[in-house]
Amino acid sequence: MAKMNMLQAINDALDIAMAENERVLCFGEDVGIFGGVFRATSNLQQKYGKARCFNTPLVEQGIIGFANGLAAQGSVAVAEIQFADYIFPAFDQIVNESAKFRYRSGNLFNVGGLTIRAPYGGGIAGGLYHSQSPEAYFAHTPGLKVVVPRNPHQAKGLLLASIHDPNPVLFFEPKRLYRASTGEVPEEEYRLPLGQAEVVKEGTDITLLAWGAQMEVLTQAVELAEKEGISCEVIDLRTILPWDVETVADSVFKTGRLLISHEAPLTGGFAGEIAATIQERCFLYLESPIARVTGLDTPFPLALEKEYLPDHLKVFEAIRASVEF
Amino acid sequence: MAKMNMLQAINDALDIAMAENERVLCFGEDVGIFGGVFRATSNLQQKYGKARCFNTPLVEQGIIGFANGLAAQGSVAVAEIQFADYIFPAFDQIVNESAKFRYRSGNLFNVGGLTIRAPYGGGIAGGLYHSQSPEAYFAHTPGLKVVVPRNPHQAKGLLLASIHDPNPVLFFEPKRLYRASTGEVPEEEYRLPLGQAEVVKEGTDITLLAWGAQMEVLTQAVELAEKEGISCEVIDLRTILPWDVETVADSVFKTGRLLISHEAPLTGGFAGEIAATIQERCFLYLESPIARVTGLDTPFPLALEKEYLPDHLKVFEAIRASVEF
Amino acid sequence: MVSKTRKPKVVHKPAFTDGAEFSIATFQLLKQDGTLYKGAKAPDLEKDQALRIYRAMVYTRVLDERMLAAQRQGRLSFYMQCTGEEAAVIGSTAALDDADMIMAQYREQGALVYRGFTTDEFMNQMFGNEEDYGKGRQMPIHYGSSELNYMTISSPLATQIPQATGYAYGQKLAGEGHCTIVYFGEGAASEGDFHAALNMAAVHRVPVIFLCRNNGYAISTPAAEQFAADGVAPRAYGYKMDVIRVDGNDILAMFEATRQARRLAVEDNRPVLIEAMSYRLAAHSSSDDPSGYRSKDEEQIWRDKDPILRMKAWLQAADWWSDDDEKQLQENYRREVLETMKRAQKRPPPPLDSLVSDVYQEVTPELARQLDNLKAHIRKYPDAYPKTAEQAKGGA
Amino acid sequence: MVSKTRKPKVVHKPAFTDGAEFSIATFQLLKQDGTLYKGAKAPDLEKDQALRIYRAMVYTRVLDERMLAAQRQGRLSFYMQCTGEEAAVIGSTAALDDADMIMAQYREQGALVYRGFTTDEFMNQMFGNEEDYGKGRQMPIHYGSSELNYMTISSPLATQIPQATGYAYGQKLAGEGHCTIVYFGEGAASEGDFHAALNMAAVHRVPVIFLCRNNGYAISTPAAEQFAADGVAPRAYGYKMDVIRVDGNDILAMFEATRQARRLAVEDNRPVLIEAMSYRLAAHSSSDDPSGYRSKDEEQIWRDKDPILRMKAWLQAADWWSDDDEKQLQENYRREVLETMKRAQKRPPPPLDSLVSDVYQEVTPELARQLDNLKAHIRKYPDAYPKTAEQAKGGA
Ligand SMILES: Cc1ncc(C[n+]2csc(CCOP(=O)(O)OP(=O)(O)O)c2C)c(N)n1
Ligand SMILES: Cc1ncc(C[n+]2csc(CCOP(=O)(O)OP(=O)(O)O)c2C)c(N)n1
Ligand SMILES: [Mg+2]
Ligand SMILES: [Mg+2]
Repeated sequence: MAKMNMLQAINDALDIAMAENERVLCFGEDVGIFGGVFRATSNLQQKYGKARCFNTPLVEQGIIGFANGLAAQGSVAVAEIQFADYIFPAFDQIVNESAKFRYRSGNLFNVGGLTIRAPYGGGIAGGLYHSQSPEAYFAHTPGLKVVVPRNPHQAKGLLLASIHDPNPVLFFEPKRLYRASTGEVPEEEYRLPLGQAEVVKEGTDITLLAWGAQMEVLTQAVELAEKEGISCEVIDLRTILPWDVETVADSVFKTGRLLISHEAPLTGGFAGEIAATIQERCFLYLESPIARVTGLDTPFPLALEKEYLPDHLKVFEAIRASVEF
Repeated sequence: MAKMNMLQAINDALDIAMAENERVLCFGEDVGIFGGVFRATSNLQQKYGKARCFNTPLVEQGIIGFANGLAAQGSVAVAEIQFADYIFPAFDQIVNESAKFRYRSGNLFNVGGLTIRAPYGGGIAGGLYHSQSPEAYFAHTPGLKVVVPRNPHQAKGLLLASIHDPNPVLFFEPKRLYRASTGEVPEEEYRLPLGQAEVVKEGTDITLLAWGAQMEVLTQAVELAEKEGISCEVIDLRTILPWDVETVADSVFKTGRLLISHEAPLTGGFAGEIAATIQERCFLYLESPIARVTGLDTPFPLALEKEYLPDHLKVFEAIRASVEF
Repeated sequence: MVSKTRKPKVVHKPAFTDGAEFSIATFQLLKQDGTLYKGAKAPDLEKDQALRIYRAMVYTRVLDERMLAAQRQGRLSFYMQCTGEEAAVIGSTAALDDADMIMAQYREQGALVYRGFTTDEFMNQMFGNEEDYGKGRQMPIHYGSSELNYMTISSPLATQIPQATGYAYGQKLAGEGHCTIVYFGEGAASEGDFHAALNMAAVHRVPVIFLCRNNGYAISTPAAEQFAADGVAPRAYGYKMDVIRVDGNDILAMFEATRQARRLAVEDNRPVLIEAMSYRLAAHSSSDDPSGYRSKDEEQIWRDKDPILRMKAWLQAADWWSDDDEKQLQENYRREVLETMKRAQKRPPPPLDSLVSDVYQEVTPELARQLDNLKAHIRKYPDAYPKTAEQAKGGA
Repeated sequence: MVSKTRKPKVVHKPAFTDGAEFSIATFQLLKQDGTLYKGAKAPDLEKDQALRIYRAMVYTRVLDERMLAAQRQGRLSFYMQCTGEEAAVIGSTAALDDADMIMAQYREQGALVYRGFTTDEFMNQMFGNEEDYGKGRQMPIHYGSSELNYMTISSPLATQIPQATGYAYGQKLAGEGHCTIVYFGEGAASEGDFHAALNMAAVHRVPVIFLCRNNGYAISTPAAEQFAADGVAPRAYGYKMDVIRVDGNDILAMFEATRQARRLAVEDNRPVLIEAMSYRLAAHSSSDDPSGYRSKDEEQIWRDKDPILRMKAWLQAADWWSDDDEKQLQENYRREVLETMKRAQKRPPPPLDSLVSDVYQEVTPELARQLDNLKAHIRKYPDAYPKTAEQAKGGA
């Protein structure tokens, strides 16, 4: 075990993957000698050479198009998009190509070797274009997997699993935790399962569900709630697509209440999908409406970021409202 | 009144808009002399000249980028994307630019004059790439309006309203109805309201909600259901974003049951958002889980399209299940 | 940043240029009458390979004619012809190694024919039956073959171009001396993906051949409304990429240019852009009618440059081909196509389970659930789903 | 389709070219010592305008220095300097009509300075206070001014390039003789949007000037890893667009080239690409440290080409400027910037209601509901939201 922050854990995962298999390549804007604007790919070019870790021209649609071809060829492509806000020029290559490559060819070809990493989320005074949480845009796309880690330990294990997964994976990294979140991380290789949520805390009165940086917010809200005697069960969804309905439903069968929280705007956010599914699965068990605590239905602001964000106080209030319903 | 099919109604709306205001421009791939691959822009170049109705090079991101600039300049830009499946290369220009133009500039600039038309949907043996229903991808984007008409009368009135609306509007046209759907359409200009759902049939046992081509499917299902004595209230959502929560909620307060149907895949589809909102608004009134009848969580198939689609029989079965819950 | 190797020229009077003076010549070898231009040298082309090429061209023409007819008869939902562009496609493919990867747009069935895709394989795809490799998921003509190194066609235009750059980068690292050829139309070259692909290929020195079929139209849009420049070739200058423009109806020139391009790509890691100048003699697709946007006269000019007749004249001049051979070949192909079509049409559709397979490598629990529900539904209404009612019976 | 006007040249031996022979010369007028190159002719530049330009350059430099310092002191979250590129930006803007539209990337504050954006206006944006036109929604340096025809900056790179083509198309139809200039970096020129923009502008003959600031780097990525070609200029050939390469540190050359480009654009509807060769002397942004990817020596080469010193030498040679003037100006600007900054920092943030306005032209019922809920929440926890607690009190 070693103490690492999330960036170090990610760098470590990439290092292990590249050491183990020479077909693993890491590339993107500024990921070469510079190690990426957040330094997630530090030292990889130095260690594995320019052919395996390199800068690309500044063109996201090209990066992912290139990565799709590389993965189809049998390489293991780990492409970085500098900010999740800049993934949209590659939307066609991801949604029409990566996601449908295997299906449309009847499994003659596939891009299972593809992993796309991108820092996402707010809380860093980034305004509209350095704060977005675009997971829901991709979660409507069969064929993709979408993964979000909450801390360094999860980041390493989930990233290694994503790189090895035989399907294209979008790996969104909560950038406000890059340096803020630290913890013990095993030095050797390990993989955490994709498609499985994790119950990080058991409780009986209400189920709280989130992913990524929002897990920290839940934890703070739980502190407030438990002071008032509300027992919370807390789940980290971890994989947004395909998501683990069973674990969530089992919890709601038990608690009778569900709150889902994410930073992205309310309308069309992934909490909607979860609420729709769970109200159907657990209809007779629900003691109050499923609550969503999310960003506002606006672009991401700057000066009033604090007001915009679904912070622990908003979550706490929603917990109370749900329990008192 | 004149009998028109949906293409004629759309063409008529464009013609009226161009005649009335010389700043209205129509452009896209093959929309010039040819009138578009579906002929929605027939004769517009002949009537209004090459400067106002023209072919663009084959580049969707350029078409919408160009349209954004044109709208910012004060023109009224009506851009066609040849198939909704090909809108994704323009995703960045739509989601990061059109949607956020006004907000990010504090209303110094806006692209309210922009309307994007695109044929969407299945049922024409189009397979993966001529069948998609991408409305949910855009419905997660504050700043956009998303509109879908169900018949020629609606198409003309909603398209004229979209063109005049001071916000960017995505107008998805159900292409399988282009020629199949005909009806009486007023010859003069008229506009139907955006953001308002329409109760197209009143009933007491269950609310059925859809939009576009799926409205026809609902109608067929209702026939079966009413034969069994189930009274259905049928709502056409018409505007997907921002959507009319009140009309839907009011109906569900009355019927106690809701079924939503769309062609797009289940997970992350817009039915999820509606179900999540309505379970919260109408929690104590719901007599059965909100049902979603949608496409499968796969890319759009071809040979087994019939099996894939949420047809009237699947809707009917879901009605029955809801009522018998 | 100013390049360090070459001192930039400097001027003190402003001079604008649009590059028009750098007009790109068209490489031609073979005249329409089957003789070579003065000073032209035919490539080394053995009789066997020449006939393999020619047969592929004729087969492609026959297939196109028959399938369009089948579409007109309502037997097939959709078709796209290669007519007029057979030399551009087959001449280039023939100059490659069969292990090189082909990433095509959709009008390159000739490349598959040359590589040995069987009539059965064509038909299974077009009829989307249970033997279609693509499991009946894509529209007709979206072929693919892993065995023949032919990437399954994808409808969104130009997406395969940066993919080809990536694929070829992988080939370069693998070091087995293979390259990728990527085909696309002059219309598709307007997409952003084209720009990304060429730039990345040049920067990373990738063994890829970009083959632009400039056939004058993108559906109804003439090339003059697609770009102001003299074709697509001058774009290569913008990426410092080797480029050659070729008479796309000249089988010998296409073969020779591609052969040399392949050498540049594989031996020197220099990507190459080839612009094949030709014409789409048929409609864009079976859904299109070109009479609204171009003249019969214009079409006739190009009919007179038919690439198949041109090659035939050359073969006959070399005494490698006779009118009898021709008649025989045409008849055989027509018969083969018709008979195979009939068989393929009768094959059952892909299995119901194929609705949810290949979305992920493994069927997810949620998809298994959706399939189960579907089967139960079909069992309830077997008459409504005649294709799959029988199979649904097998269900839980 | 082969162009009908010019018979294409034909060759019978395959010839590949990468266009390297068509290297593009750099237009220069002014030497670093303030004298003109032999044969160079200074543009018509009245003393008034020359000083307006010079003052804008100096102001920009002062602003950049002060604001970077403010960022280092923690007063500001983020900053981006234009240092080294003042002539490229201001020289080109100065050659336009003030009614022409400017669509910039982010490093073109000099254009705003030249047009008369006040120190207050700069500060209000950077501190995102209640007087920021952008209502505190974007990061510092995302300026915009409808009055000065300067489109609000958007962070996603290159999106403004096709928008400029569209904007200029609208200007052409309006027929008032205006054009659009669009600025972007050599890095952003790799985006697909760049390709679309140039192609569409050339096809539709749009009055737009594409101004590429080639400053050698995109963050850490040197131009040599961005493209293999000799800069961005040769791409214009691919679209048949007029192009000129200019010494970006030469204020006179930038002014003259842009003046002529504007004439081509407005009078002949010929879009023009200008590549301004310069260097990003500062870090990419306040978050960047270039020492990891480039050498001090390289930086020094360019520091010696400082565009402001060069213009100053020219002004002094013309006796339009003295060392005293300089001292005075610098002092005034420093004081103005510091004092204005202090005031701007103290202004309150934008109102709570601005969280939901401007998403649509009118606030939707759903957004009104979300705002009401938010206000109620803030009233419950006023201490947690100190910026807006007071305003929330006013709520329902
Ligand atoms: C991204 C995208 N946009 C639009 C289309 C619709 N479309 C299909 S083919 C075509 C024209 C292509 O022309 P070109 O590339 O010149 O190829 P050609 O048909 O002439 O062989 C268009 C617009 C598409 N398939 N994909
Ligand atoms: C679409 C997109 N991708 C990535 C970024 C992140 N980014 C911001 S500036 C920059 C480099 C831009 O370089 P260049 O265009 O040369 O301009 P310069 O900074 O040199 O003026 C990058 C990669 C972005 N803002 N937008
Ligand atoms: Mg073409
Ligand atoms: Mg740069």
